[in-house]
Amino acid sequence: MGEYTFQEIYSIIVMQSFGGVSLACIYVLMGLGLFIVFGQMGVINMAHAEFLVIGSYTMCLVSKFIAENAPGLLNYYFIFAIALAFVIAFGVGYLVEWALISRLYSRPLDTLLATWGLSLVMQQCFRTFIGAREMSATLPSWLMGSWAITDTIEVPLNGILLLGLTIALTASLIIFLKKTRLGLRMRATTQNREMSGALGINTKRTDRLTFAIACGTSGIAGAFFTTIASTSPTAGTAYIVDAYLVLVVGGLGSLAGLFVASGFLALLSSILEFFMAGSIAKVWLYVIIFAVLTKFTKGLFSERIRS
Amino acid sequence: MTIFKLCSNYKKAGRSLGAFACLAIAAGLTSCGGESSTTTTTAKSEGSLSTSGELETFVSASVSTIKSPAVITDVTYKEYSAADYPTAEVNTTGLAVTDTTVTVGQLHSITGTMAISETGSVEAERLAIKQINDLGGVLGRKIEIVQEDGASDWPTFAEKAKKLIINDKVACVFGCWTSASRKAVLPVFEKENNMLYYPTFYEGLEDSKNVIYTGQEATQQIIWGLDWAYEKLGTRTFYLIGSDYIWPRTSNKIARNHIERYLKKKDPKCKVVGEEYYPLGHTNFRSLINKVKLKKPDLIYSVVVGGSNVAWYKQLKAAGITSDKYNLLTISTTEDEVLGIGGENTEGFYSCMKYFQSLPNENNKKFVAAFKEMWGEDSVIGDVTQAGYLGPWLWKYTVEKAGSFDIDKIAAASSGIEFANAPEGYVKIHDTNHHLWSKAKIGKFLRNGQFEVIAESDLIEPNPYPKGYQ
Amino acid sequence: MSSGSSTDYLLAVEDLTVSFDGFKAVDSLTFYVDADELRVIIGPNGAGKTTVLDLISGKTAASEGSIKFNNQELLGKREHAIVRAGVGRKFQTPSIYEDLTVLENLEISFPWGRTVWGSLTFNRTPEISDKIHKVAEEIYLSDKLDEKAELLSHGQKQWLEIGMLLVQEPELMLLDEPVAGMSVKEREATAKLLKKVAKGRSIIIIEHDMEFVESIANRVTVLHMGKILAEGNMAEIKANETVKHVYLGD
Amino acid sequence: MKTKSSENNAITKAIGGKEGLVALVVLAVLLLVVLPLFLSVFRLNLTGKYLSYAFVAVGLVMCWGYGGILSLGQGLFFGLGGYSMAMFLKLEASDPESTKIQTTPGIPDFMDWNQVTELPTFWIPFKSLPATLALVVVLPIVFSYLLSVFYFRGRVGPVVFAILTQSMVACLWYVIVGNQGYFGGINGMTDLKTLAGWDIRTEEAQRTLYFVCVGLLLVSILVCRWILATRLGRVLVAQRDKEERVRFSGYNISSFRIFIFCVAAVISSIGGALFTLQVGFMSPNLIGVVPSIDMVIFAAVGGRLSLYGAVYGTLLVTLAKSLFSESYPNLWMFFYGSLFIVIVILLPKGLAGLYQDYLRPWGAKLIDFRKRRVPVQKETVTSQEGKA
Repeated sequence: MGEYTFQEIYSIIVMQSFGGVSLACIYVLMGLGLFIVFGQMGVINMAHAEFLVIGSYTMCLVSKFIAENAPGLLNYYFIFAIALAFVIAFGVGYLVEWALISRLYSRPLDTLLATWGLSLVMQQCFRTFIGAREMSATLPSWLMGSWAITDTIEVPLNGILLLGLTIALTASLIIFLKKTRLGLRMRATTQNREMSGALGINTKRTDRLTFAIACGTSGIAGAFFTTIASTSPTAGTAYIVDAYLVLVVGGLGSLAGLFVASGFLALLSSILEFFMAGSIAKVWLYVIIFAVLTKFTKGLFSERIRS
Repeated sequence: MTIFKLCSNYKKAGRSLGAFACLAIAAGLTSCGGESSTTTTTAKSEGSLSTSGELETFVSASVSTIKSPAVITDVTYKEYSAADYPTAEVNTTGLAVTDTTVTVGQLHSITGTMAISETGSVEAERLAIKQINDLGGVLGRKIEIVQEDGASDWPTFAEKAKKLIINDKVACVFGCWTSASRKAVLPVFEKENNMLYYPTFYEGLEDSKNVIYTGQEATQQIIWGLDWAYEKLGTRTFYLIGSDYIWPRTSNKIARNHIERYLKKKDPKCKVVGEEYYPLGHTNFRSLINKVKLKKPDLIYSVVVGGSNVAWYKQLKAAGITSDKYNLLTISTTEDEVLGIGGENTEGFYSCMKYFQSLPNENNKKFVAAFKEMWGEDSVIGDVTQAGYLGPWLWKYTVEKAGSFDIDKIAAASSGIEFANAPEGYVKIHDTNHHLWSKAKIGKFLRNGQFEVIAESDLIEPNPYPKGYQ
Repeated sequence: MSSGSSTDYLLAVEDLTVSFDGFKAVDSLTFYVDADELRVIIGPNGAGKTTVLDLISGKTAASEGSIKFNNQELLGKREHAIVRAGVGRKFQTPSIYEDLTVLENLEISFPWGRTVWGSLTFNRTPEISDKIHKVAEEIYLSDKLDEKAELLSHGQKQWLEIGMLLVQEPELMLLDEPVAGMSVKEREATAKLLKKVAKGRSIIIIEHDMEFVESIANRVTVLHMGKILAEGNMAEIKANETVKHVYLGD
Repeated sequence: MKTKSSENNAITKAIGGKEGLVALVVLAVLLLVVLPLFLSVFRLNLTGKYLSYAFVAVGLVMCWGYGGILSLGQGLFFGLGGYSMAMFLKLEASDPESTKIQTTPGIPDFMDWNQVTELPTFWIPFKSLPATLALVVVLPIVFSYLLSVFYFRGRVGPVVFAILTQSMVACLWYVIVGNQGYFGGINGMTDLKTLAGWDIRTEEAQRTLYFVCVGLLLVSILVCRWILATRLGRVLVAQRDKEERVRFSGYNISSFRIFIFCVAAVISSIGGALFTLQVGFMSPNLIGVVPSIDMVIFAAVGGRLSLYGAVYGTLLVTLAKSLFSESYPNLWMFFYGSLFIVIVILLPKGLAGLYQDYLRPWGAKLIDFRKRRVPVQKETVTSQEGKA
């Protein structure tokens, strides 16, 4: 890049790395819900992405509602919308577990099929009840634009928010799993159902809550996505592949793995996308992942357990 | 400066002498005169003429244009009665035509990813058909619709097209949106010999006997728009960005050719500093934006399509690429997309289309009113939607000119068909290909998701196989 | 030390060590098994008995050491390779194909046509069915050949699995608690069976039930915390104080 | 003499007793006699198109149902076959005569639009029909081998592998979309006209192709049944249910998995080629993530352990799909989605399950299967059941 000054290249590198960070955040957010449902419960939820979309729609609709009825609140609705996104996704998740998943724990691959059907139904629901058109949330004014660190380095504000929220969400999730009674119950149940049952843990209920919370988390994640992308009935299909791939690369059931994988994928795609065009970059990203996985078939973070 | 441009325009007009009808030259000359007087050279001062009702006409000699005829032969309200046109005569090929009705097909995606974009066309076509029926239908026959869902899936499009033509024997089909779906059904229409009215602006490189292209082919949208940017925005370096499929790629190919072969002649500084494509539905443009920042183009030329748009504009805004620092000209973002993107993210950029909902002419005001009455107040109307609305009317006029529903007769009669009070203004089917003469317009994105129309061309000749741009 | 050495033992395990993230399940273990020997490994839970079998049969990879079988190194070989070298393995809980009949169970273990192509072209020659019937005889199941394996009693399942090993004609059989959950009669029968099949091959058995051990073992190894505590014939072991303390004691 | 007997043996094995024969005959009669009699060529052609999906479903029954390897990426192999055939047809369709309007006549139109000025080398084999047909079989073998060998050797878990295959098909999609000049991008390869001079768009052609399609389908089903009837079939099921045991019976499981994965791949690829021939074009949307999952659904609806069921499943689902979408364009996704849920919850064994649990006991009263050893409603290798 002869024709550019060091200054320019330096600032591009900074901005590019920040772009990478935000992408990593997105991967993490996509993966968190799966990490619980798939990594912990072993349930393959093909409708996972639709729960993300639920979150996004909640955000959009709330912002639309506020914009029409109480424009004054437009700067603050964000927090409320996120909470609501969690509640709604949680509720739907709870229902789904009760109606569908709970009957299929013994047959993981069947869950895959059923949840695929579910995702189709959910997509059509979005289309029929909310509309086929693209939607997006009007961001609070303080969220738009960028923060110019120097006159050449500009960092997107929503990127910063995304980072903050991701950290917050993950932290609270970890605390929840490690510290609270419910969290303890969950881990116990996922590790040894019979034993936990014997110890008087209501495993049915725990499963239901675990699944619902996972969905809620996805809901929040989805709400965040509105800050950077659009929402449409089929928006989910764009996420599903990457979401699972991140989890697999990380190693199932390893939160640390999820982060490393997210970082790894984000770094990779940022570099690739900078030096080649979009589609081809994507191809190389996948190819590299496949190559890596041939070496680590159990993911980067698979602990060696006694057979 | 002005003088220079004046002469250069004369030269160009002269050059086009051999090529185009004298009408065109006349138009060229007069408009040059008119134009040189209204030219404003500073990059960022477009007069907001649209408020005053009539538009600044910007003429570029790179495209052959004609002025729309002053006197319009309007055929809309001529009465036809089915009795004068016995079914046996008007329908010799066993189409679904009775003494009182004629059945047409409508083939769009109602489900799947494309449903978002195609809804508008469906609604517009239905509006047009309703209006035609209220005026007594076609050759005194009421139009009935068989609708099929392409489900955003190209094989399904082909399958449904076959069904409409073979099983339902429709008299013609209004439908398709993406190039892919058109390419999928094209062989069907050519083999079964039926007529498709295709509403989308598309890449050209095609001119089938069995298709009427009511949207603009690439050159009609691109070349004039680039010249406008060159003159009015004074842009010299261009960054071409598109979704990864044939229309954006072809469009950018034409754009690149125009910049490197024609604009360069005017000003050697003109060059393309980057050209990039991203998969449909791609939502992460951060790397691209950084590359743009590195190259600092005078104009970002965007052919990003569909859902990606939202991410694209939001991330531009977030990265501080706004209209006060950069110029962006798009040929792919209509009112429909802005609805999803949010006006605050696109404000101040430019779009080159042949139709904007805010067009000030009377026909359009009527059309918009009727559309909203039928489909609800909050519905928006984009370029393709309007093009969809043209289809049924053009078909009606063609059938009435041909005095027959037979496909071959229609195909023959199509050339020269006029639709005087089209919302976008006067349009006319070309004599030698199945595309429309139409006017390109430049619209400036407003915060409310509408456009301020700031420039208009004369009728641009459709040229699906542009010489020198291959 | 002698990982390169060649011995006249059938199986020579030397300095075998494996650790699961830090915890050494088997710790620099060294023992030898003669041809035609019937060796019993005993030891309290978590002593690493099963792990030893896992290591020999290639189910688990060792951290260091060497396992020589007929002077060929087994470490690093995949399970199927080790089996083909002549080592058969029976699991703690009977592991057979419930859906298949006894006959098919035995047949599928037959050492011919174990490659893709081989199994495509496999035909049940008279030779094979003779062999199968002979084995069925030995494991007291000749009248149940056409029964589905899932209908067998627990003990019979144990036998069937032993039978599946016999069909493979292994030089060394690794049996993990072959009489677990058997009635007294079945135990005796099994003991008889094992003594019979021990002719012409070596067997390593993990067992808790001391009477059974006494009834069959000609040499006993006591494992404790992944190390060898004592080795010798039953009498010696019984006499051994430490063994009494750590094992028989509790 | 001996070879002859072993051949007979193979055939009888493939047909699989009275019941197998019945199932075969029923399906054959339905596809070869009933449908052609009652369907218009248009519908028949549609059925043919659906049947080319059935190939994939049959492949999935082999590698998922019996081998326990769920692949969410069969579209990849369907695509390999489809595109190989499409590339051949495209080359034939774009002779210098009919492409003289292009800047470079004689190459496919989409290449011309993308400034590709000469035929890429990897296209050259597709100039010859024999080579193409060979590639339809060879390519999937090569790919499925390369894409599975390392993972199976590394003992990847079934779920992980499923997700990997899904990403693989996504990857292929990007390859095609990203290389518009070489593969036609999103639009795919359209306007395919003739196969070695034979116009595939005419009614007779479509009728003929339909019969070819059915013929090949039945053949591949029989081949699969033969495979399952051999010892390999038993090993397959064994390694699905008792991995360890099979290892300790001296089998190298990974090679068996690779083998069955390849088998499934080849069958799918053949289906793809037939699809291209019957539909007249190929597009990346047929080989994306979504269609690949649909194909799994077909197998599941038919019953993942029934080769015949796979065919019925495919026909049922695709039929439902086009019926619903014709009569309720706005609602069919509801029907379609709930269909899966209902099937999975109420009919885990799919249509074949229905047959086993209700039809066969009833049928058994009428006909007496003397040869049968295996109790009803047990899914074992020795009872690949068809539907009556």
